[in-house]
Amino acid sequence: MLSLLWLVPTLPFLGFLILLLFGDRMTKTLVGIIGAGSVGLSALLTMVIGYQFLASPPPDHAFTQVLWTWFEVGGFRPEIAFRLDALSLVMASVVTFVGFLIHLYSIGYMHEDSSFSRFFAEMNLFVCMMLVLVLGDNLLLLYVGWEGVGLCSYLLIGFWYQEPANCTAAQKAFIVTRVGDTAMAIGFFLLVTQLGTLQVQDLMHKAGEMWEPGSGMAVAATLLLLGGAVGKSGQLPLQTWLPDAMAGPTPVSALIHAATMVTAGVYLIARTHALFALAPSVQFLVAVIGALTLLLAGFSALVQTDIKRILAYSTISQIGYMFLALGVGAWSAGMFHFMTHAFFKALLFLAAGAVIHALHHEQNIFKMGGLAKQLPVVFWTFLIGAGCLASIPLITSGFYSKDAILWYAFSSEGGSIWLWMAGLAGAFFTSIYTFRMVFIAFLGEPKGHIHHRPGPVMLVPLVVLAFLALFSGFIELPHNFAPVQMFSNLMDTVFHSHGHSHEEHSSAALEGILQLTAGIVSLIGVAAAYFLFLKDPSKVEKISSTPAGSFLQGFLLRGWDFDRLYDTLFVNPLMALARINKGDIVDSLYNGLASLTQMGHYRLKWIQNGAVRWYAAGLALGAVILLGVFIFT
Amino acid sequence: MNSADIIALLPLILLTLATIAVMLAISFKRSHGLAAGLTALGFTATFLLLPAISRVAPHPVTPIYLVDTFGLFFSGLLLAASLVVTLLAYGYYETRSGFREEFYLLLLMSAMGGLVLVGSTHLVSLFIGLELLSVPLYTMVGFSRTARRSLEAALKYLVLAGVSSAFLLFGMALLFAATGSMDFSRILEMGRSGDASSTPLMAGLALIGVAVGFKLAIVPFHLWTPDVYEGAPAPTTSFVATVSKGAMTAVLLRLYLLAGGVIPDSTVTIFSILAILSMFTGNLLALMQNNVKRVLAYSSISHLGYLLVAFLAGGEYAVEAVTFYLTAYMVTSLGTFGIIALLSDREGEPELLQDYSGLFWRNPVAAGLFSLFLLSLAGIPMTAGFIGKFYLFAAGVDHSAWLLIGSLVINSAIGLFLLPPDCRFHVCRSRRKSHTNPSAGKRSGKPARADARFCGYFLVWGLPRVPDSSDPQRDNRLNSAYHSF
Amino acid sequence: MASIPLEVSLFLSGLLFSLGLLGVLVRRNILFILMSLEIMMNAAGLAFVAASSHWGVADGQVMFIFIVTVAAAEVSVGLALVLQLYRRIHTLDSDAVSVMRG
Amino acid sequence: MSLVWLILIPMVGGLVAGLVARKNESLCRWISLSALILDSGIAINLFAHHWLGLDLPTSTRWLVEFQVEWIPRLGAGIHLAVDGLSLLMVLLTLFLGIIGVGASWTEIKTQVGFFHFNFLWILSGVIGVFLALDLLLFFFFWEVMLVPMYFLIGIWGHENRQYAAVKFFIFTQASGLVMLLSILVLVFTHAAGGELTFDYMKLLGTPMDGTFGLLVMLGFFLAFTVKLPAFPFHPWLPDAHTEAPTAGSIILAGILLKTGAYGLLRFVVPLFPAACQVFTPYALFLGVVGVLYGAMQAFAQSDLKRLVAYTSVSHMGFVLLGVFAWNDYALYGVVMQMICHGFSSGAQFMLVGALYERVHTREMGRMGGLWTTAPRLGAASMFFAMASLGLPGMGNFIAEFLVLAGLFKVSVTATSFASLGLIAATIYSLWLMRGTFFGPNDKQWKIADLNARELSLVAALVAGLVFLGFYPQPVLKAVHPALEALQQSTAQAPVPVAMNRR
Repeated sequence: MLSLLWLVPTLPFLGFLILLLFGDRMTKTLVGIIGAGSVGLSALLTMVIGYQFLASPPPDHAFTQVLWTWFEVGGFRPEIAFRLDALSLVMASVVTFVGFLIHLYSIGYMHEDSSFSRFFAEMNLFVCMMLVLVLGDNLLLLYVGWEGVGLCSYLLIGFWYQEPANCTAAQKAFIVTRVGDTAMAIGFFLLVTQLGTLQVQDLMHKAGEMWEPGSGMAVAATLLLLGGAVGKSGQLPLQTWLPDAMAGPTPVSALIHAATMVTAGVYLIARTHALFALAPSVQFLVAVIGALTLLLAGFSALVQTDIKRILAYSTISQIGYMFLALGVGAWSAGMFHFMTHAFFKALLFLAAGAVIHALHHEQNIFKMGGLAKQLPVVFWTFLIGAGCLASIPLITSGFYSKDAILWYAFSSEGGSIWLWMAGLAGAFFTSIYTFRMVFIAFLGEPKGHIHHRPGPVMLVPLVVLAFLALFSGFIELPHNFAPVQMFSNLMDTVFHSHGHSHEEHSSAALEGILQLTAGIVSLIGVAAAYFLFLKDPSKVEKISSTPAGSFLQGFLLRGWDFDRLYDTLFVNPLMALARINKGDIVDSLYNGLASLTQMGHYRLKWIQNGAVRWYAAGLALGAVILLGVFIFT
Repeated sequence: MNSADIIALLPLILLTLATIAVMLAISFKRSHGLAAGLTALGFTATFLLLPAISRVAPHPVTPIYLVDTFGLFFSGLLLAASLVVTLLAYGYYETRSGFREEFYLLLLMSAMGGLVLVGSTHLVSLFIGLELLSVPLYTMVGFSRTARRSLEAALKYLVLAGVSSAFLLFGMALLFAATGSMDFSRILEMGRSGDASSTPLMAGLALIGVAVGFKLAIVPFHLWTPDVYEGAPAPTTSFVATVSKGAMTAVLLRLYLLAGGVIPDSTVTIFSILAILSMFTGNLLALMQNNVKRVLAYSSISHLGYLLVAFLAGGEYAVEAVTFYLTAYMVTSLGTFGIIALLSDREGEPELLQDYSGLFWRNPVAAGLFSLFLLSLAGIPMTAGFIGKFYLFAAGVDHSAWLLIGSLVINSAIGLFLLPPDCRFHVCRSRRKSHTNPSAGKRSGKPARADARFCGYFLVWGLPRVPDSSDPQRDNRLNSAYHSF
Repeated sequence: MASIPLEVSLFLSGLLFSLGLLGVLVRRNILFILMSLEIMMNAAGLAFVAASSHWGVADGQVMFIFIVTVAAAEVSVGLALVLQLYRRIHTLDSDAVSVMRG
Repeated sequence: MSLVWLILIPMVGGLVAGLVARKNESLCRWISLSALILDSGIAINLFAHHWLGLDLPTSTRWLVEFQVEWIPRLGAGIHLAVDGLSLLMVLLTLFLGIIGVGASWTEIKTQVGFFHFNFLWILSGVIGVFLALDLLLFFFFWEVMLVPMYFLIGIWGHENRQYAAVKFFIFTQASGLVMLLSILVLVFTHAAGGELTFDYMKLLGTPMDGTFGLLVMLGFFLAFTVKLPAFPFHPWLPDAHTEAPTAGSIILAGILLKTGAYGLLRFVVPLFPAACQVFTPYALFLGVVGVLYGAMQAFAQSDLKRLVAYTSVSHMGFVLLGVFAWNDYALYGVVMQMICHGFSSGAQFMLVGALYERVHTREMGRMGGLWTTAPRLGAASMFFAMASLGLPGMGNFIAEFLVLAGLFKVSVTATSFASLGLIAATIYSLWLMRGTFFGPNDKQWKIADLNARELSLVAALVAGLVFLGFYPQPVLKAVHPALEALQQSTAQAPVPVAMNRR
């Protein structure tokens, strides 16, 4: 059954081809069936393969299927090959399963849209590219998936291309991620020239042999790979594109900018963990970036008014947690948080989508209100998602995954008290802005009226995701709770000894205390949100009306003004220079040359004035010159 | 005057007979066709006899005139050119009224002057040949008496040619005074061995240089060229551009060979400066010209500059380069002026570039050939002009005359500016008629077209063949040149 | 009588030659230009005769005869042209004869 | 003998097409198309022989060789030979020629005969350039392909065609003359040592070192970088492209630029290894500046064709970098770039031409939001815009990857700056799409979508690019012996520092 692995990415690709070629001639239902069906089948196939992989794991827990040799130049021989191991299995199953739910959901969501088939074609292409990224055996194939995913995000953000703002957002997303991709490409060149291969496994093996830990090469390679990861996952330097990416339809935001694509960076670091282990300083940098980003995004999310932008900033913040986990060496904890985050963030987006759909594209939370009674199912599922996001202790999966990360941030030898403090503060802000959103949007007095209620095809995915969000946490319980660590055991088959070696020196009690503090902090956050935004919102207005308050609010609203920074530093000067030089200075150089010759012509023309005597004078002058030269030399 | 002398002098004798025949024909019954026919017959007969004469070559007829393969090759060249000019003249004057037959008389005599010049090894024959070539030319230039500009051109040419022949004479006198003899080889020997008193000798050479410069239209002496080319009727211009320059180059080549390919470096420097100047002046002035004949005049100045490069570069390839480049240049000039003659009619000649717009659609053959000739002028491959220029490059590079070669490259680039009239005006324009003389290009004289096609054919074929007349002493009779074309 | 040294006669003919050249450059009337043309020709002739007397060969004199004939031919053609031109532009000023320029 | 046929068939086809056109114009188009198809038949059968390695002598470097005397006096012979590299280039030429004829089926209405005559003679000139191994013959074909191109731009071009045609002609012709000078100097220095010949194989060993050798190399380098076009010599390209008719742009971008690259590969580095070694840093600088300057100019343009033209300048900058990196990764990258750029820029010009036929303007300001009325045209342009920015999955990515990987071994700074070009490529490709297909359709354009003919051409190019993207092995295998031989020829030469850095 494992040999059908190549079919997993090909099914969505077939869906894409069919929709591309015959999409506009098919009825909407047929398009829906093909679109969602292909991803569904792929999800089913992944489940079957996963089951067989878990039931009887192939030798050293990995199965590689080589399709053909891509090309061969000198010693470098990349192959088109798919590799299934625990890490890619988790990623693939999340991508396909959540993708299928979102496709189902978008049948309902995008029903009245005119270019229905184009949407599904691009979504299918995205899923295929994401699977290629995840299953790719060597980094070059990963790069194919990586750029393909970037293209699909560009197409889907700019889906409603009539609106100029969407086009600019799409362009910005593609260009900013492309900056990261270029850094990654340079990293690949370094790896190819130094190690002669990009096949992930023997890349790590060779790196281990040839480079001792902390060597310049290892640091350079990992830094460049980190650049790519940061670009794609919207981390600190290159995070400006993610909030604007909300211009796309909500299912797109759910699938691409919450569950799957933005975590590609996390997957890359996890996949090449041996390289990062070789460069501890870069690994620590990953943690620091994660910490800073989660704080920055957390603050910005506090003041956002658009529901999707709140969720976008919260995604940046949660990925910051994953980076934090990877940075301190807690590989499986990072991946566990990825899984739970994929479920509850997709849930939140879809629920928000249902709300937006119902309020006829109204995204400002202050214009919603009192939706709990009008959309009960949406409210409860949204509440569960919010709970997981705020990591309400014991009942939500978010608690278990975020708590694990906080614990490792504190205890593992890469971690430090400061990282833990940042994580804790982030958790506090997360719960505040999450429940601020819940109270303002769903409770309080109703402002807008509901046009049409979301149909079953939209509600079923919500319920399923809610179920997953709640119960996915129990497969990885902390040590002091119960010996149930199914997820990390699975992950250890990939990450081997690099795993966390924390057991020896810290006791279960310390872990208990930390868990307690994390739980209390999130509850306090919920309470604070209740008092500030539901009981008497006047206090918040008072603060934001003060000049300092309103400046701070504006500053945070614009995402710490990174946009303006980058515009003034890079975009505007480049555009201005291009506009000035539109006429191509080098071209004027040649035109100058041409006019020089013409000027020579007019100067000489003056000599030909037609008079016989002038010509005879020319002759005489010539005679004098010749005589002079002949006689005197 | 034994039989060998007579055979050697046969070309001159035949041409004199032809002149007398044409004179008698005119006196009996004025018929344009007869006069032209007789002239053409005279030229072809002489031309065909040349191979026969070559068997007796080299044969000095009296110390002042030598008939050798070198002289015969160039005579053949000049005769062929004159034949083409006769055909052009016939086509040109067919539509005109007035006294036309005398033109052929002048043409015959002028051609004879050329032949004398080509074979001369003595100062006297040089002078006689030059004057015999020039004096009929004055009247040929002013032949269309009605046109004021033609008279003006004739007068200018007369005065300036007179001044230049005066310089020539005075130079010869000084040479004679210095060396006591008038024979080329003796003068050169005395000059080299240094026993002749140097100042009059050098002064004489300088003054002869002036006359040569005037005839070849090198820079300081070129001022007459554009006005004469523009004023003279098209067949005469083609004659001036080809035969008179060709004859003078032949004399220069003979002097070069007699001097054994060694030129004192002071002359080399001054003449390379003049060559570079003529290249630049010719190309720059031809740039923005609106009158086709003036464009061709200026480009002929630059072409002579290129020719000088071959001389000055010297070396094994020099003679071959000069011969081939001269032939290619003569054919191209005959072609271009032939087209102008072919397109002109009673009212006048198509002088302005606008007259040629849309020509391609009215008279594709003429336009095609005209583009071909202009391409050859610019030295684009697939044309004889390119091979000529290639030889110049080879000669220059062989003797690493970098300055000359550099200016040659720059000027070829400037020369490319000549192309726009070629394309913009008569190929690229749409079909609309040209307003100045609507009939331009409609009428096409059969003989003129025949000759134009001959030049076209020769041009394209010029490319792959390279004449092996690298050494005049070797048997490069006319047919060997033709054989290799 | 003692023979005149060659340099002196060459110098005289040179002087005569440059006088003629000056005449061509300075005079505006075409007839005078033709006349100074003649002077230049004869100066060359003088030089020839002087040289031949110095070298004691007759070539110079023969050459002088050629020069005279050719000069005569030239001037006759010149005068015919001037005649035609006068009929056209009714002036003999050589600067009027400069329609073609540039 | 088949090589001579390769060159003669387009020439003859052109003549026949020109003559027939007076009576029946569509027949003339079919004749020129069939001539090209026949010619590509020969080329493909040659390729099959070579690729399958059937009866071809593996020992010698050339698959097929044809030599005959031309000008014995100068030692110049008609020496045609083909190896993997030139065979691929000939195939590319013929393929894009067919695409060009197909694309100009309805566009050219005036003087169709003379158009096809010129078009086919350019192709035969280009094939001649790829096959010639005698320097004089190479120079002859080099000049021959100029004149018909001059007429092509000058007669069937758009408004400002005269200026563009003359500019194109003077740029290439003048640099060609400089190359002629270098050829002659090379030949005569060789003649001083051995016998006078223009033959490439014999001239390979001539010792050319010191500043003299550098100057002679620069003569060649100038001619090929003007044609490439590299940074300081590029201004003719945008004008030539904007004014040329669609077919002219396709072959100008698709093939004529490649003759410059081919010349660098075949003549400049092998003939002057020492000089190239000294010149490498400057060449790399020119390449990098070319990439960045071309890209920056591209996204400043508002005229569609000028934009695509400047993208070619940027892409060809990579070729220059690859050639002077001169190791196996870079050389394979250069060959791939030559082929894939031929596909992608040829296709982009075809689509821009199709757009011009419908919208009658090249100004992006007056377009916008065309996706709604012409989705297929939009999808095709999107595909080729992505190809031109080097999206993985298309041949261009592999080409740029290999070039930059090869360059990385030579100089890290050059690679990092050149990689900025990848970002700039994204900017201009998206700028192109944003200006034409996305954004509001405020001019209310109602244009016909791609018809069957255009779709088939697009499909062929898409298939070619994706095939090269995912399985370029046949191309790389075909060109392997040729590149090996080229590297050998520089390895043997006495080079102060090891020339090819593995």
